Parts: sequence; C-alpha cells; structure tokens
Amino acid sequence: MPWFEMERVDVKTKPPKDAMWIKCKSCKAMIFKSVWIENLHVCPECDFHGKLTARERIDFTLDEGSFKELNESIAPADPLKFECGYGSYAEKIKATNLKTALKEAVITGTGTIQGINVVIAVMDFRFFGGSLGSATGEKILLAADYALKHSMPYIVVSSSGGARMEEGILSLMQMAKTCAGIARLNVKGIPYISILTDPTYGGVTASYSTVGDVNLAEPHARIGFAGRRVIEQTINEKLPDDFQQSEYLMEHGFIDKIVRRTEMKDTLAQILSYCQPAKS
Amino acid sequence: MPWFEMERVDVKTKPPKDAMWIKCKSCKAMIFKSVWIENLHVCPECDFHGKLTARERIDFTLDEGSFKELNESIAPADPLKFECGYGSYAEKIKATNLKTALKEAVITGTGTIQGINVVIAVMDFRFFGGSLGSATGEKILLAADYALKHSMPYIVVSSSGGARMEEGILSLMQMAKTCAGIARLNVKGIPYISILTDPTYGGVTASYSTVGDVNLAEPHARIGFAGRRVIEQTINEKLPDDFQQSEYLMEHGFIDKIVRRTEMKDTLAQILSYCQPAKS
Amino acid sequence: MNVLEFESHLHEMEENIEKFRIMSEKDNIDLNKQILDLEKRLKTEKEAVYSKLTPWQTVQIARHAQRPVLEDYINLIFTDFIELHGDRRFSDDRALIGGFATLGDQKLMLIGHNRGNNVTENIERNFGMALPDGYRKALRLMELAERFGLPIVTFIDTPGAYPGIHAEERGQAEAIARNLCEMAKLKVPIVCIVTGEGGSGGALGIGVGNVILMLKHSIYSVISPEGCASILWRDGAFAEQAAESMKITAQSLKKLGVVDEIVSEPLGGAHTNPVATAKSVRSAILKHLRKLNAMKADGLIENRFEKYAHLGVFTS
Amino acid sequence: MNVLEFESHLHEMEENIEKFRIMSEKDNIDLNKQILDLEKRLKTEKEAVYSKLTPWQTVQIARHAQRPVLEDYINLIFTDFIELHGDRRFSDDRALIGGFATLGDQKLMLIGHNRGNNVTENIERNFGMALPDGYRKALRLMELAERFGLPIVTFIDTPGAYPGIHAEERGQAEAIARNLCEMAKLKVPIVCIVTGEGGSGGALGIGVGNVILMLKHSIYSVISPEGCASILWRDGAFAEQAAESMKITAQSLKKLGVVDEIVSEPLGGAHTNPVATAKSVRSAILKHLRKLNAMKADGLIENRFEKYAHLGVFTS
Ligand SMILES: [Zn+2]
Ligand SMILES: [Zn+2]
Repeated sequence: MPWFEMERVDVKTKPPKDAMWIKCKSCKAMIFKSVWIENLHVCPECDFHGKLTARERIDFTLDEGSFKELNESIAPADPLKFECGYGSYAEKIKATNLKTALKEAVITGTGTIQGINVVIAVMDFRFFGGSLGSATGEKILLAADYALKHSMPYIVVSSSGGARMEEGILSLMQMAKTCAGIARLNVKGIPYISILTDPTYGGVTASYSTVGDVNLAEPHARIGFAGRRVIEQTINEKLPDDFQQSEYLMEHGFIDKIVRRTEMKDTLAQILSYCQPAKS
Repeated sequence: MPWFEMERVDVKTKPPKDAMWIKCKSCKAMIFKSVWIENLHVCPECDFHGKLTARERIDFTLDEGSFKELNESIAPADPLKFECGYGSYAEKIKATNLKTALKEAVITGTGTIQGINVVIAVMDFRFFGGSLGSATGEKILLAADYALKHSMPYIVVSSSGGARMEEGILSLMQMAKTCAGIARLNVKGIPYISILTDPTYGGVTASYSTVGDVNLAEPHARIGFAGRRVIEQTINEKLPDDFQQSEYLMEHGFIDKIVRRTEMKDTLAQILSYCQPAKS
Repeated sequence: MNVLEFESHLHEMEENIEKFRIMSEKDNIDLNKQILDLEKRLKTEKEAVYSKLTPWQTVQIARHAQRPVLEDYINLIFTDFIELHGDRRFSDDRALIGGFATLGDQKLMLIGHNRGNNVTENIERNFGMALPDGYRKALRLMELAERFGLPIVTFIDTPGAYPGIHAEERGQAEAIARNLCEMAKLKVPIVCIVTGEGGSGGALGIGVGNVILMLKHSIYSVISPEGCASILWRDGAFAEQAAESMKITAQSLKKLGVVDEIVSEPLGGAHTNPVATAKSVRSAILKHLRKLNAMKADGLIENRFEKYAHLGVFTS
Repeated sequence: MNVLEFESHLHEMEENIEKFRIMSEKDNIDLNKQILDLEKRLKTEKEAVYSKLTPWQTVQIARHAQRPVLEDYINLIFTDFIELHGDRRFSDDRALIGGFATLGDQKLMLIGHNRGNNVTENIERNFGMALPDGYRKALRLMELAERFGLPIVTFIDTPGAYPGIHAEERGQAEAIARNLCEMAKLKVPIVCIVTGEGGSGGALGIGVGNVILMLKHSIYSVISPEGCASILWRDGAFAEQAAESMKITAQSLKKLGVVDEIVSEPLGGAHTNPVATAKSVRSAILKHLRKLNAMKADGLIENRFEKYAHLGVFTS
C-alpha cells in the first residue's frame, strides 16, 4: 500500500495574501480572489474543486459557530525514533506544526448541520499528506466512540496519501483500529457517512473511508488503493486519465453519489434526515 | 428465465434391460453393464457422469436402509387448467406418473450419512425435466422445516430445467418460498448443503440450489441461469464449450468444490463433521 | 403516441373528433353536439374494450412504449429522491436503481427497474434488464434501509434479468437467489408493486414483500408468453395462447393469491394519464405502509414467511 | 537450495564438510574427528549469525524461495483440509485460499495466502498477491465459520494486495476495509500467524485476530522496505536502511504490542527444517485456541476490540 506521492501535490490551499486574482489550476481562468473563497475554492468557470484545509471544510459544512473540537491535544509521538532521507520524523513533526498550525492530520469534534447534531472528523492533507498515524487513528476512533455513546451520526471527510510510514506497523494497525470503531457503529445502527476528497489513497481507502453507510465523493477526486505510478509499473502500461477518479469509482460501484462542494451541506442534511440513529 | 430445453436431453438413465453393454455417451467406450451400475453410472474410462434417478442417488448417498421418505403423497394439481402444444398438463402428469413411478420431481426424507442424521431432498429430472412446481416447492420447504425443527443438516440435490411453466406464476413463487425456508435455516445455524448435478438451470439455480452454506457440484455438470440457446440468441455468438459447466462456475466463484460421484458420500460426511447445527 | 392494434378503431374515432373540432373552428360551424356525441360513443366503446381485455392485449398495454416508468413515478409522486449508486463490488447497474425517497410524509428506500423513456434511455438502461450487479446493489440498499428502520418499496418493470455471458459469469442466478433469501429476513416493511412487465426471476429478485401490488394492466409471469410458446408449443407464434394459458394478468394473480391488491389505471391505460396513475400508486403504497409500520420486526418477517409458505396449489 | 548472501560463508563451510565426507568414504580415510570439529564450528558460526540477524537479513529469510508456504503447513500439520472455492461474486482467487481443516483434534476454518512452491506455482498464485475477490472469499469463509462456531486461523504470507488495474476496478481498498470491519465483529476465536512476509494492507486484510503470532524470522510491515526507501529516501537502494528504521521484525513487533507471541524457527531458518517449523506452529496455534475456546462470543469481540483500540503511540 504505497503512500500517496504527496510531494507532487501542491499543498497550498490559499493564494498569496497580496494577490487579488487566483488562476484556476484546471482551466487557467483568472478568478477574483473573493469569489474563489466565497465559492469554497471551486472554480466558477470549470467546476474544478481546489484544496481546502480541515478548518475551512468544517466552516462551510457545519452550522456557524456550532463546532466544538474533541481531543485537540492528541498529537503524534515518535515511537520508532524514525530517521529517513528527509531527516528525523520528530523534527518534521515540529516543522509541520509550525507551518500548518495543526497537531495532527485530522480535526474531530461535534456540531450541527442544519440543526442536526453530528460528530465529524475532517482530515487535512497539509499534515504529512493526511497520512494515518497513531494519533490520527486514535482521534478517529475516539470520535466514533463519542458518536456511539451519544447516538449521533458520524461523518468523516478523508484526504490522505495513505499510511504514515514513519510510524511503521503502528500506522497499519490504525486501519484495524478505526474499522473496529466503524463496526461498532454499524452494529448499533449509528449512521456513518464517509466523504472522499482529492486525494484519498492507500491505508485510508483500505479502512474507514470506503465503508460508509453512504460514501460521498467530490467531483474528480482521485481515490484508489495503489498509487498510479505503482500500478503503471506493475502492469507496464499507461492508465487512462479518468482512472481512479470519483466518477470512475462510482461507475464501478464504490461511491453512492458525487456531490459538488457547494451542495455538500444540503446533501448531508438531506441524507441524515433518512439515516436516524436506531433507538437502542 | 427460460426453462431448460428438456426435450433435447435424453432422460433415460437405465440401459435397456436386455443389454449387457452400455456405450458411454462421452467417450463411446463399451462398458459392461454391471460395472456401469456399480460405478454409479460413471464411465470408468473417461469419468463421464451419467444420469441417475432420485432413488438411485438416495441409495448411494445414504447409509443402507436408513432412508425414510417424508410427504410422499404431495403431488401436482393443475391450478391453471393448463393446455398447451403437447396437450393438457393434467394428462401429462398422469402419463409421467406411469412412466416414472414418481409423483413429483423431488423425493424428500431423512436418513444417515456415515451415521450422521440428515434431511435430504433429491430431484429427479425425469419428472417434467425436474421443474419446480407447487408440489416440488412445498416438499422442499417442508423438508427444510423438518431440518429446522429437528436441528438436522439439510442436503438438496438439484437437477432441473427450471420453473414449471405449466403452473405459471405459482411456479415462480416457489423460488421465494423455498428460499424463505433456507433463510430460516441460515438464521438458526442449520447447515444447508446444495449439490448441483447435470443439468441445473433457471428457477432452481436462481433459488435454493446456489445458496448453500457449501455448494458442491458433479464434474462437468451444466449449471446456469439462462439456457445456452437463449444466451447465444441474445449475444449473437457461439459460446465456448466449457461455458456453464461446473468447472467454469467454480472458476467464477460460485461452486465450493467439484466432487466426483463416487466420492460424494465421503465428502458429505467430511463436510458435515465441520458443519454442526448450532445449539439453540 | 404508439397505437396498439386492438385500439386502432378507438384511435380513428379520436382522430375524427379532432377533425370535427378543427372544422368547427376553421369554418366557424357549431359542431358541439356532434362532437359530444362522438365523445360519448368513444367512451362507451373504450369501456367496452377495456372491460374485456384479453391477456394478450394486456401484455401490449403493459409493454407500451409510453407506459410510465420508474423515473416518471419519481418525478410525479416522490419528493427528494437521492439516488444511491453501486453494488460496492463491481459496478453501478443502470437498469435497476435505488435510493432514499419520500412519499407523502413517509421516508423510505425506493428500489426499482428503470427501463427508460425513449430508445436512447432504453439502451442505456438495458431495457430494464439488470445484471447481477443490479440485484446486489438492491440488496445493499435494502440492508441499508433495514439498518435505519426505513420501509422498502420496490417498483417492478422488467422483461427479465439479462441473459448474457457476463450475467452468467457474475452469477445472475446466485444474485437473485441471495435476494430471495435475504428479503425473507428483512426487519422492515416491504411493499412491491408491478407497474409494467413483471418478468420472471428478474422481477422476483426485488419482489419478495409483505404486500404485492399490481397495476391493473400490468403483467407478471414465470416466462414471457413468447418464450413459453416457443417451448411448450414449439412455436413463438403461439404467444397469445400462452399468455392466455399462463394467467398473467393482475386479475388472475389476485385470484391465485400472489397479488394482494390491484391498483386502478385510467381508462385506456396508464400511459393515457400518468398523473392519475401515479396518484393511485401513491395512495395504495401509503395505505399499506401505514398498516405495516404498526407491525414489529418479528411480525413482519413471520407475515412474509407465511405469505410465501402458502403460495402454491398441490394435492396431498 | 538458494543461498542468501549473508550465509555464503556458512554455505562454504557446509560444502567443505561434505567434501571431507566424500573423501573419507572414497579413500577410506578416517576424517570423523575433523568432520565433527568442522560441524561444531559451523554450528557456532551459525548461532552467531542468527543471534544478531539484521532486519534486512531477516527480510531475505522471510522471502526465501524455499521458505515453507501454506501448502506445506497444510500437508505437514493439518489433516483433512477441504478447500472451499470462490467468493460467490466473481472468481476464485488462487493467491488466497481457505477451507475446513483439522489441527490436532481442533476443527477450524483455515484461510491464508498461498504463494506457491516454485516459479510455475508462484505465477499461478500471483506470488500470494490477492485480488479483492480473494479478500471477499476470505470473508465469506469467515462468516461460514462463524455460523457453525468454528474458530478461524489465518496464515499471512504476501508481499501485499495486488496493485493492478482490475484490483482497483473491483475495489481492492473496499474489500480489505470491509474485512477489517467484519473481522472485528466475528463471534468466533481468530488466531493469525505471519509465516513469511506480512505485506501491508494485503496482510492485514486477513490479519485482525484475538491473537497474532509471528514466526521468528518473518516480517510484517506497513510497506515494503524498497517502497519505503523509494518514497522517504527517494531511492529504493536505501531499502536496508528502511528495513532498519521501520521495525519490521517479530522481536520489534512484539515490543510494540502488535504481536502476541513469537514462534520459534530452527537454526538457519524455517526452510532448513519445515517439519520442525510446522510443529512449532502447530503447538502455538493449538495453545491459543484452547484458551480462546473458553471465551464467549461477547468476550471474544470485546477482547479483539480492546486489543486494537490500544495499538498506537501518541501524546495527549
Ligand atoms: Zn477552472
Ligand atoms: Zn466414457
């Protein structure tokens, strides 16, 4: 399960502070900055969905002011004292903390969506490519357990390159750990909605993000198990352009519905009106 | 769901009484009649599995003398007063009764397999191409209910062209009826083993015969949903020879194991030693 | 609008009325009395035809190209349909669809064949002939409904499950059989309605319910009349006779206990007034859901089991 | 027998001993003393090598072409294996097999990767790299085991789940994820043993258990050392270093709490004595099954959940 090649992805989600115009990565149209932001980083010309931070997603998904963060102090340790090509994991954690003001690749909490109480976990790709480390898994499980205990629907928004190699086997184990949490929600009839955004790969697709009661995805999000390069090396041929895009996954039966970002909140409220936590 | 083209199948399972030799349909070898019978109608030269009557199957599957028939008096009525090209259904029932000494396309009962108590239902292709009529469905459900009530494993040996068109929609309803019986066994953890023999098609594959806890099949048995001719007409091309044979079905994931007839009894005993009815 | 053969004289009468209308307008002649008279005769004649439709005529109405399809019902009577795609195994079958939907104030899981409204759609939807993937998607959605206590409503309208090479490879038979087993066990109410052609195992694969409804001029049969004729008469041309023998109309099926209630259609068939048809469908479904909602899970399962256990006629 | 690089001097010593033997026989010279001496030195040297194997050396042993595969264990310690084929959806994956089996007097469901014993078999078995179909078959068999109260034993030995186009199309990720959810809920004991290479999600897809065992010289990791090196060092040649950093040996994994018990291997690795290895495997599995058999369904599920809930190291 190769870790998504995060270095090739531009993780900047905001324009330089002084720019008035944003150039759309897809259609190259120049978009007025305030329009871009108001439109949730979606290009009004070509519907390209740009990157967002976890906070930005929480802001437009939940009712204003309703978010209350859970377990915000949980952060990565460095259990393997991991050293690699880029230096030490411990140092890079510190640097990433500073750069992103994030302690982990996921923010979890409670809030309301058009008045409906929910527990939500939103991944942030800027933090180690949204990779699944021990602290990530712990936060996702604790949020699931909170949903279980309070009979509230659980929503996870994924964006990840996969496992966090720097934590070795413990990263792999987070897949089993988070899925065990989802399994308990299933048994008790607590709704679990997974939202897949660009990109979601590896250990995150092979765990909680593909087993929602309902799986939603943003348009053209790249979603897969193995990375494109690995597959191309394995089969020794080029893959079609739409391979592993959300539309492709829907055709193959793994996505319930593709939802434009600007319609996500309404869609969630609509779906949640059907998925009531079963009375126990 | 086209009814299997029974008219094209030679339903004679026994050689003429005066013949000393049987000619194998597959390899054309001449087999001494007593060898043929002792070998359960399997060609010692090429392993071709010939047809058997339900009684013959019961004889070699169960421990000698252990079979006790259930519901032997259940027989077809003619709810639709059905008339067709060959005449009336009612008349044909009578004629088939005389010719086969069978009242229906299935014989059900209890017995032991190497000492293990079982309920068994065995279809007989000679009776209306083993088609699924009201009485067939009733007997298969009653046998399932007997297995449920007495916590005994249930074995069904199928051989059928599919639904019995002469009973119209009531034939179709037997699919739901028999599957409801199987569903109750599943819930209570009563083992259900399905054995598919040549040929099994249509309404019988689309109901009880493909949903065994374990699905066994005889070698080269033809098994399918739609008949070859219908598919060839639909796709307008010839199908490969091995299409819809049990080996093909196993490759595609629908058969657990292909078992030679001469090994069937041992295999059943072996499997049943693992599938104990759950204690309720 | 396609005109069925047995309706051609009705169609001629309609055309005449129209001619009179145009004449009266163009030449400013008062033909109101004549028109009213013709309309009355048309109605009488239509009633006569529709009061004694043969099974074969019913087959033609049930298959009428303009007969409302699932998408029409979704637009006419359901609010808030959220289609949920995919079997989570192989594909998203377009011939058999489903999703959350609301009927009146009843939230439910809607599942049904979708054969499309024109030739382009027919082809995209494979004429409502589903692959195993479609039946597996249906099961996934039914299990989802069960998890959240939503009743299930299925719309049946298919010539049959698709009889092709990939369908066999991926286990058409197993997919249908599995649905029959699982539908028997579901803890929520299931109401099924045959709206057009209820073709064999392909229909039954989403057709195991607590209540089975059938539109007045729809059909439901173990095999198509043509197929039955080609086997039991050895000649497909006997389809009309086969349709007669097999008892495939709503009226016959109600007598046999397979169908619980016949839902009325406007005179001339559902295609002449989709809105009125959809209204009847709506109230029939809601009426039965209200009753079923009062039952507990065990009762619903037992009710369904008993229903099927008693279907069939035999001697003992 | 393939000779690993770090063992080449041991192999030379073995060849010398063999030469002495042949000489002594051919020329009828008594070299017994010399031979015994050499053998003693060989053993000492071997113990020295094997007592301080590096992770990278362990990788090589774990991947050794002659290392026993599932089929060997089936032949050596299981009686009465009845292979059950197919996922009941699409295919019968040959890279991941399962069936009823008996170990001692314990009847169970055996599931495991099967990479084959020679190149022909390797190819047929896709080197133990399963497709989604394999994981779905495994789940079907686990649910069958649950229905009849049989404990589940899984043998893990795969470079990883297959990363190909059909694997993506049919949902490799979903198949593995589904297994992780369902294995968490199974009401029967689950014992997993890593016997060779425990490669990432492909290993974990049948690796959620009450007890995780690991053969002494097997490995288990989130990504292959080569893959890790090519990403985090931007050069696959750093695989040895990556193997070191990632902590992929049984000893490290036991310390991290991922592995419950290390199963011993003969000096020189499992491939030097498959019979002895299989015996150790047998008694380790039976010991744990005996304990787990005493637990009730709820206890088993709770035990499994708690095990995974506590895996991971973080600050708070
Ligand atoms: Zn653009
Ligand atoms: Zn022969």
